[in-house]
Amino acid sequence: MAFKDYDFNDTYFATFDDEKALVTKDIQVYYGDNHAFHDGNLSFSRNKITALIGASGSGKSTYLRCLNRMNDDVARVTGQIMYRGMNINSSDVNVYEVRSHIGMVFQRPNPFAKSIRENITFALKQHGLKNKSELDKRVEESLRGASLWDEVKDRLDKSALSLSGGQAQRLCIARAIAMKPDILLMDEPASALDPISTKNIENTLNQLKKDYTIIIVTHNMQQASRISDYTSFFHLGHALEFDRTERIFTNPHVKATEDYISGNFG
Amino acid sequence: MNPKIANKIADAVIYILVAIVVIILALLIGFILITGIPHISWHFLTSVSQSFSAGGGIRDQLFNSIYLLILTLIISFPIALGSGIYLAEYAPKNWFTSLIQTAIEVLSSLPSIIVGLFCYLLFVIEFQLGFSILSGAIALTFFNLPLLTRSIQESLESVPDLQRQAGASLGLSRWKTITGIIFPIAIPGIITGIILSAGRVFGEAAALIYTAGESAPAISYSNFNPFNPASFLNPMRPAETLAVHIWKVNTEGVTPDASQISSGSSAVLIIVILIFNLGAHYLGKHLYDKMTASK
Amino acid sequence: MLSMKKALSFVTILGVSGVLLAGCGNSSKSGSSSSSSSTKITAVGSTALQPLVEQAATDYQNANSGASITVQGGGSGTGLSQVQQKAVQIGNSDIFAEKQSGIKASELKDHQVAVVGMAPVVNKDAGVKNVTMDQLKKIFTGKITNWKQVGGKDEKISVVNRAKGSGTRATFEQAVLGGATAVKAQEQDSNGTVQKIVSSTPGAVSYLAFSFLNNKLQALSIDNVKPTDANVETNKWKIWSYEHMYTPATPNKEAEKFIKYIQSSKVQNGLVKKLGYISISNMKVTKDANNKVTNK
Amino acid sequence: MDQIKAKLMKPSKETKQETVGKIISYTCIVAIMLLVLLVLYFIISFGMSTFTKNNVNLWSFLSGTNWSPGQVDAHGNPEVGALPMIVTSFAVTILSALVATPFAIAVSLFMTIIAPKHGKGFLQAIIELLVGIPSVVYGYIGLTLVVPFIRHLYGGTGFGILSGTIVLFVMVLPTITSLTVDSLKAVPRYYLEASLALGATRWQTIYKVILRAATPGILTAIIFGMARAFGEALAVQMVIGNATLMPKSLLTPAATLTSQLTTGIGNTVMGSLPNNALWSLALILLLMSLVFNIAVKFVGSKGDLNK
Repeated sequence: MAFKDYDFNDTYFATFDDEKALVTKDIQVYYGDNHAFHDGNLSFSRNKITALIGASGSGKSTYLRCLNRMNDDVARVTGQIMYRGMNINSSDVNVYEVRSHIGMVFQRPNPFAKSIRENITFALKQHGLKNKSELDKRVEESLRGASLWDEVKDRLDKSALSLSGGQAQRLCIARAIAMKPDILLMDEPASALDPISTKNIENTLNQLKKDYTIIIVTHNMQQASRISDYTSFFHLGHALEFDRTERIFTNPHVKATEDYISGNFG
Repeated sequence: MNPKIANKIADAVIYILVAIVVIILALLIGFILITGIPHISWHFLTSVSQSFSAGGGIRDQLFNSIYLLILTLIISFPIALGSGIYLAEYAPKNWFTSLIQTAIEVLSSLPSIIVGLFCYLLFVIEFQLGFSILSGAIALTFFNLPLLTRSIQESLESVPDLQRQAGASLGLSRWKTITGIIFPIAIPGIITGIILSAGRVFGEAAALIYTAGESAPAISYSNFNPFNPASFLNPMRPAETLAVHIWKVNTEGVTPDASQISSGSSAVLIIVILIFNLGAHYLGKHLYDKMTASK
Repeated sequence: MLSMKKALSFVTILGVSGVLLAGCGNSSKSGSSSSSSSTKITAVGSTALQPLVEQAATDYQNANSGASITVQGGGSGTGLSQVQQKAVQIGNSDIFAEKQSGIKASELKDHQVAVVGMAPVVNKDAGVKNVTMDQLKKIFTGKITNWKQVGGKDEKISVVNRAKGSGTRATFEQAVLGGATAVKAQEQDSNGTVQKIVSSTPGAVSYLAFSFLNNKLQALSIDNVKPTDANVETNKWKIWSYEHMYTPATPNKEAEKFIKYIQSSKVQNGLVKKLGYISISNMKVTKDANNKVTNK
Repeated sequence: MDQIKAKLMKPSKETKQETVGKIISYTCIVAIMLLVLLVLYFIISFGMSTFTKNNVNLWSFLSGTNWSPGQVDAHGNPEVGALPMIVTSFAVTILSALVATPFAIAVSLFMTIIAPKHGKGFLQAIIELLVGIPSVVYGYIGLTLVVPFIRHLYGGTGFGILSGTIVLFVMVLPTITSLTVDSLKAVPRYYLEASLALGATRWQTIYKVILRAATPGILTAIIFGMARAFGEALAVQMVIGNATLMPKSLLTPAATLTSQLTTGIGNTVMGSLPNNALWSLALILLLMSLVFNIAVKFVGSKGDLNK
């Protein structure tokens, strides 16, 4: 697919004065000499769902993975990620602590090869939660939160690998929210799933919104429009536009966004 | 060529090759068992060996083989595990890492006698460990490390990265992710590595002649004090293993029944290895099921 | 996961000690074993002599509680070099120290503990039972290459030598070849292997210690002298050698006591014979390192 | 709020765990490297003394064909020509690896792709069994079965490179097979499925996708197999004839570096020329296996799809 040459300076970032959970300033990502992502300046509002959309290779996943420093080992990331008034993109900051506040769900379901229960308790135990009844409570809470409880409550000690794709992905969500994070990052969580599972996941996300700030990468525009409050459009390693979702999908400011939304790309 | 025909031919070739291998292996093992089993008796398994008269058994050699294996694994497995983890998880992909790997692989091509002599000079003489099971275990560690490290590394590497990312995203340390999540999945592969290296321990003779020695002094099986020289648990006593015994009776054995002892011992060795392998697979499966909740 | 933790801490300890060990190894090259407890004796060397010494050691330890004797193989060369370096108390050898390159015989004390006779052996197929000394020499120097040249079947001779530097080969070549070089051929280093190869390979010829002769192969008489203990004792049969136990010039007391035990008539008339050796005390002649034979 | 901030700035249990873990794994690899370096140092220092202390010419050592350490030739130089052993070692190692590899790949494919249900348990059990059989036993079986077989087939004594190759083939088969199985297993399952779904036949999939993806692993398997062949002594020594002659064909007795080494080492005195010459053989062995290793890796890096 040949892209039109868009002007990367033709950008539009709407500002809203609600409370921010996470603010990034001037994020750059380099793989070796390759400057893979440019000038990430976005703010994410608390208890809202923000969708990051764009074509494959637009850098939205790369950007997302910076937010809980999953790129630490593979790339060089500069710029600031402000969380609770601190720049967490710094080697002084305890990366494990960051990740327990900013959880992540991946594109392909990746439950641990352990029982359903242990999938949830493994990290909790590691973070110091030993009390059995408290652990059981967390298991139930988080599975309910991920709308999975009713389906698995009778087989908590069975292997998580026996779950279907959609169930496994919801288990991964439950695993992430069991840590009681502030923010949930989701990297195309439904792209590997069938429509019914996708629907389930979307319902789950709507439920979760009241407790979490969610940032979700998706290439599915309908999905973005269905579930998100804000949307940002990414193109070729640049974030070009940020606005309310309905605005992006009805009347975007930037030409590239408009072309992408209307399917006129290339 | 028509791909369908090529497919048929390829299948046929593979089946033929597999059949040849199976025939060879069956012949080999059948030969050892058929010539050996008639000489195995309760007496053979439970009496001490004789140096010049007939009717000697292999009690001590059999125990020594197993004890040596355990000691060797205790020494070599942790080192191999640590190194395997380093190579699979921490090592940067650069020339230095491949240098390390090449060095380890070259180590495995050294003739066992060289390693035996090296360990003799360094451990038996220099560090005064004497001819002992411990010296033998150290020598065998040299053989075990390359293969064991390699198979641990491969088993860890074959676990999908998604698992590592999941661990990291939950704020787990990489070490915890490796030991708690990746390692259990890799258990079956690691067990295979252990079995292969255990085979090497069971079968090795040349390196042990200079380290664990080729004599089996009388030991007592009721003495559980590992520091008592007569105790069967003492790692500092010289110990002839079954493979060394087979080597000895075949080369300089003067007992009239040398060839019977040799075939009997070979058959016993095969059976012991078989039991060990099955046991290891079973234990590995059990451990894997327990740690991964799969049934 | 407790066991995992234990295992891992064990790794650390081992790793660290490994590093330390390696460190010492490089620095203390000279610290040879000066401290050997008074009763602990190690004898290494000749694999042929090992069964005798090992069995004698077992009997000796049963009779003398407190004595601790370890007997190991490794080859005559190893035995001599280790006793010369004083790494062990006794070096067992099939060969005179004078004949082993790299050994200063004057620093060692020779204790002869047994005599071993050797006989040429052929595969039964060859159809030969007796040869002359000259024919035997020509066979092993490659001048005679077919058994029919010595009255046997029309079959190619395939020579199996013993390992270079081994006592058996030195003895045989001294007695038979008299300085000529043996033909380049197979080399095997143990009696057992040679026994099996000669009995299974048509046309094969080699030589074995008397105790390894059996009915699957044909031992040759030389000039109609049969390879028997009695003929060795009178030196009518020329191919024989001593089994030596070398100690440093000033031997360890316990080691000396043990060697005395082996030389005692109890062992000489008992174990030595049972193991197929010839007793030292029965010999009517003596032989020195240069193969000079004198009557007793 | 401030509590969380403080936590973010402080090292946690995980940080400590990670440090400990790194220390453990680094220590292990350093320990292995020290062991390797120690052995290498040992062999190199002993092996070089033939040339430094005994003043043997390196070239005549490598190209000479007469091996009688302890004796001197007409010019007073020791007769230590290692070429026959070098050639033989090369020959048996390469031949046995060449013969074993197709069998090993066939068996591995059978175990992982073609008949994983029936093939796996049984074949794996046998293969794991084979590793534990002592060399001596292989040697005697070779002597009782292989050598007479070759003798009946081709005449001569039956001892030679061919018999050595056959015995080594069986001995390296388990090593190559089990490591190949590992690397085939590491090829993601969806490669296979994707290729089959595109309408490729099973063989096309195996040949073009699976084997290609597993190439580096298979090459490592071959390296380990050749290493085993190189280092093997007792078994080869009994069937190859162990004569330090230049091999004229696959059927004449010959000797490998390792078999000479093992035969001679117990009968020579440390520090003397015959002993040093044996250590030089070990050094050559080491260098040759290094060369093999690098060569195979080089070939492998060309066929590697991941690059």
